[in-house]
Amino acid sequence: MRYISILIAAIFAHNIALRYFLGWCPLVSQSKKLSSAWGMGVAVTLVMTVTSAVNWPVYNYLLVPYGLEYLQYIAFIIVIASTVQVLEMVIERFFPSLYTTMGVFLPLITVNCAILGVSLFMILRDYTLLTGIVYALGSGIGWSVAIVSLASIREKLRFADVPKPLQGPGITMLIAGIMAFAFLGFSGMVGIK
Amino acid sequence: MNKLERLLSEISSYTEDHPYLRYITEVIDTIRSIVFEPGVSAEESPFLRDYIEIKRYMFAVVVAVAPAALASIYFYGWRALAMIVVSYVAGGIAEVGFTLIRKEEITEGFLVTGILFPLILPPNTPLWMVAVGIIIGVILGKEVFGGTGYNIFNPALVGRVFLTITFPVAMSSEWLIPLTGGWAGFNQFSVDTVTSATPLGVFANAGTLAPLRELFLGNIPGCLGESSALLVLAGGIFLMLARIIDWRVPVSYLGSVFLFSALGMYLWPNQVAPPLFQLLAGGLMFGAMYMATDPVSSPTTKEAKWVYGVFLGVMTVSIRAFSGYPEGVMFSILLMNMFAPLFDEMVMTLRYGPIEKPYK
Amino acid sequence: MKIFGLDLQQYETENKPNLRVRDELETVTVPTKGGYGSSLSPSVEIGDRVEAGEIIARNDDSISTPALASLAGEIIEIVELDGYHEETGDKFDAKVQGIKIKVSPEQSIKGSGIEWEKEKPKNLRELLYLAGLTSFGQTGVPTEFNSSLFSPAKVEHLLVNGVRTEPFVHHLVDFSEEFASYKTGLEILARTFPKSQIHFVMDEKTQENLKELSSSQRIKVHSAKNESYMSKSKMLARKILGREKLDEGGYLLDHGLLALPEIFPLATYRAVVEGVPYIRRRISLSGPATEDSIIETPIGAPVKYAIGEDVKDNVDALTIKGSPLSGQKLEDSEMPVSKDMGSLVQLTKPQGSQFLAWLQPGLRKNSYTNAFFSALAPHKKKVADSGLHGEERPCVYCGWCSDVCPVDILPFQILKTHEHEMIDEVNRLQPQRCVDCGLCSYVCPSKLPLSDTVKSAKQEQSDESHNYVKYEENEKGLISVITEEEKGRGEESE
Amino acid sequence: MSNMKDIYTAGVWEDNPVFRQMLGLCITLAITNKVVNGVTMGVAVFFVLTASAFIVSLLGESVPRRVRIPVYMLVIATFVTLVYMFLKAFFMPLSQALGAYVGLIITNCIILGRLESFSSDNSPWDSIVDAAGVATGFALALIAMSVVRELLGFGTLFGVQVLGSGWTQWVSMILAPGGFLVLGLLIWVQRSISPVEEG
Repeated sequence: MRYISILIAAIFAHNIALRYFLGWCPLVSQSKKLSSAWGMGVAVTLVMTVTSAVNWPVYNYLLVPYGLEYLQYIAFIIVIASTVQVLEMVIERFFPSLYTTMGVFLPLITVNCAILGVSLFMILRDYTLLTGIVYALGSGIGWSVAIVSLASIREKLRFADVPKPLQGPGITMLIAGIMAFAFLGFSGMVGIK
Repeated sequence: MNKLERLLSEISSYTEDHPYLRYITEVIDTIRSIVFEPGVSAEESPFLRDYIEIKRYMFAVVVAVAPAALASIYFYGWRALAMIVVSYVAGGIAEVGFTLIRKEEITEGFLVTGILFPLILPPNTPLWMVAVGIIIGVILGKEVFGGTGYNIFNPALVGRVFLTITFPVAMSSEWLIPLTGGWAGFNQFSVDTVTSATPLGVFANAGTLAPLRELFLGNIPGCLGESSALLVLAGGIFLMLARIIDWRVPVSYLGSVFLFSALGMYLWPNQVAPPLFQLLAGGLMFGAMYMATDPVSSPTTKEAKWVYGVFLGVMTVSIRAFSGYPEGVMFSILLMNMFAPLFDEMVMTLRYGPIEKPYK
Repeated sequence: MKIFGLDLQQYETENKPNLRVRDELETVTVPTKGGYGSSLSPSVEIGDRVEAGEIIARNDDSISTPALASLAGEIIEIVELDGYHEETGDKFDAKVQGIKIKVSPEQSIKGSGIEWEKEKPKNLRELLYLAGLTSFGQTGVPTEFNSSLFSPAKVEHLLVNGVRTEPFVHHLVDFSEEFASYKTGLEILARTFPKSQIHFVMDEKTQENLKELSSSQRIKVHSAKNESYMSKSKMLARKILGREKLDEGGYLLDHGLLALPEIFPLATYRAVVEGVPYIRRRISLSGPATEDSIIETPIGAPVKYAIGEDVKDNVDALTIKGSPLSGQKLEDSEMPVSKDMGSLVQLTKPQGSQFLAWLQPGLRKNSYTNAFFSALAPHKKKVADSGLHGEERPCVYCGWCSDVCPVDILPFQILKTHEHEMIDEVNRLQPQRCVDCGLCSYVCPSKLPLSDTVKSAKQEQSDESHNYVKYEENEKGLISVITEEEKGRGEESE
Repeated sequence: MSNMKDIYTAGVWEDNPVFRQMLGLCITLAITNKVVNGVTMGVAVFFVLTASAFIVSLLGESVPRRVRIPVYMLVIATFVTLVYMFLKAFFMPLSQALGAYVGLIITNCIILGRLESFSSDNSPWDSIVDAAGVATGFALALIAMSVVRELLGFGTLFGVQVLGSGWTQWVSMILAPGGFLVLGLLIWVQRSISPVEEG
């Protein structure tokens, strides 16, 4: 039950994109097309889950015992960069069809702050390994929900007559604002801890 | 009548060439087209056209909510009317101003937003907040997307949710007890009997239920137009019969609320209210009939409408039961507005297959 | 008739229209093309004397059907005619010429009847070709001549479309009077295409006295719902062939179906049994601005003459070729009547602007919605006119256009994607399914040009698709690329 | 010298990282509910960006292409760690307010983007000016956003009551949605003043 509530909380009430503003650079740039939004969403969910599964032991068994917590940023960023590299190679080797649809998004993910953010939140909130992974999975799904719905809205907006200065990023931020309003309805729904 | 028509066209042709007044030509032309339907013949097939048009389409909604609006005056005094007037004036200025700056045609969508917005506000909302809300709703909820027909979200709900989050104290902590008997609110300007919660709030805090009969007839505190489920239902049925709104959305929405609250009541008896109470209390009926059915912001394909309605029900029941807000209708509709294009796209993919080559 | 709850009853006439024959003409201008086929050059010269029914333009190398003189007389002029390929919408772009004949007082018809029961199918087809009848249908009637892109062997189903469900359009055949000849006509067709199944489709209302037809083994009688789009051959073809095939697009004959108009069996009977070639045309004339009638006139008579002086006094009328839901405006009333001109509808134009029209009660029975409060104003006069009743506005996604669409497409989405030139997305939405019923534009509250856009999207798509590039051009004009082998298969053994 | 000025002003206005390039959004959105936070973050990013631009331009071509990004990220992460420790030591409340977002400067694409596109093949002096311009633009964007949000949200600036005590606080402005809306509106304003060129 605890895992389910954390999962739901991470998707809705504590949506990583709409509540904590993470991963917005790719959200703005990759949400022009629905097809690429799906690819990006799947890729981010995957990388987020895998990196938090690696980062947790790295932090708790490598950094904490030697009092090196202040090196967490450096450690995490190395883990993320190498995980993405490994994941890319694995997918290319064993799932070539998946690679053709998703491969292009993987390198973009290294600089996605949502990935680093999830690992940092995981440490800040003292999750166990399993809750950390569930939280990362939920955050990934939540981020995907945001990018996919944003992309479908932007596809519909191609027909709309948006004022010129607002086209593109401007209107995306306003939509995000209204989306964030809607997501506030979930506040207080389920605890994140 | 011919005199009036001639006068309007004279004014219009005068302002057209005037250095300053030419900006308001659009307004004059709009007035002219509202007052006189131009007798234009169809130039391409079909040569027979239905008599329905957007003005009538929108006006039917106003007619349908009129009983609920009158009831709000009866329950809460003439202040309710003042709120409606403020909403129309402030929103109208925002709408016309925006379209004039963008040099576009003024469209009729505001006719509906202007009356629906005050009806989903608490009766004691300060008038300046009504103005702020409708301006935000019209500009950020509609005009930035290009005006009527392009908005992704329901403009009235954008304004309402903005107010709810921005002014939580004013919007959700004090409610008025409606007047009943005799001429009730028709005799006075405002009501000052204050209570702390709506039936849904009472249930969330204390777990007690309001009597269904009162909920149905309207003798309970709540938002202006939401109090009487009976009148809202009547207006909604009229709209469904007139085909202005699609019956699928209200049916699937109300049905799924009924179903999921029955299920939820069985699983979490302390948090989920019983189905009939859920259906009649709060803004559900109003939302299901007038808000969720807004054609622009809801899905257009039939299959997507069913999915949309079912999701709306799930969201509403879970927000009401588990979140910090006692009422979840407006949040869930706004939330599902966000997914409406996705549902439509998925239905199209199922029906016609994926796009072979994505656009460049 | 009812269309998805849309009551178009007021557009129908209860009275049987009179048949009026218009014959007193001084000149006729016979177009060298009518219906399917390329434009022909006259094979006669100015000053020649022609008989009624004599071939005056013919080219067996191009895809075409001969043009026949409709009245006897002297050729006096050869003129260029405008507006013909627009009407048929096909790809034969050449200018159509008109052969002007000065009618002489003595009339006789060239031709004679034959014993059709014993005739070979091939000869019957030749007879139809020479009688000028093979330009009917979407791609012409296949014969051993180049009257169609297809060979006669391709015809598996022959559909005679006797459905008249569109507003204001009458049956051209009076089934109570002409039933015997009509039945014989169908039987001749069964013999002309011996390997194919003949389907005869009628609307529910008029099929009463046709039960006798189904006694014949070769002829299958169907009935269609009284809904406007059911008069479209493509719609009926979906019923006979199954819809999946037709959603792929292409001509009906690609799927083995030859669809012919209601008048065809009767004309066949006249040509084969009575020996009268196809030189006269029946036109249904109706609408609120005129008196309902069926007009029979020689081909080539000016439309103005065919209509006569029937426009009611002091009415500003709009004349439409075809149905008011999918037809075209008649631009020029001097235009000669062509072989395929089936109906003319005269609608009144809206009279001036109306004060607060959108607020007035008065249910229009023909409206898709019920938002008119008719009970409040029973005295309100309801007229069918050609008015738009509103102004163009942005789409509000009401979904009515897809609700009324008989073939499950999303006209509003096609309009939007087409406007923004997203070709792949337009094609994904399958505009080729459209049957041109025009109902989407009819119900649109925003008065958007839906039907027109879907039509042009369909056209653009078919231009790309390979089904439509079966013919090539050479110096003789447009010729078919049917292989000799295919032609050979057209020979049936007796 | 005018060249230097151009590089600098381009970063501040025409190529403003937030309003034009849509970079560094996470931080912009997350911490701008108070002007103090905006200023602090602006200074922190200024420091990290100029310092790492300097180092990277010194490294220049000597770094192999394949490991460039990880090396840059290490450089940035080092400076961010410095900032993080500095804040924790001297400004504890601020450090708590900014939370994990200080760490997220590492993945701030402004910095990486600048290093990648400019500093790696320009002289140290040019790189610092460019970095300073971009960082100033970023800081100004942060301050603009935080001024609007704090003013409406609390009625205050730097914690000082500005709009009078009767001001009804616009709570949504300090929450997530307000951040998005204000950013969207500021983008609208900025792009209306100097429109985006086609192409």
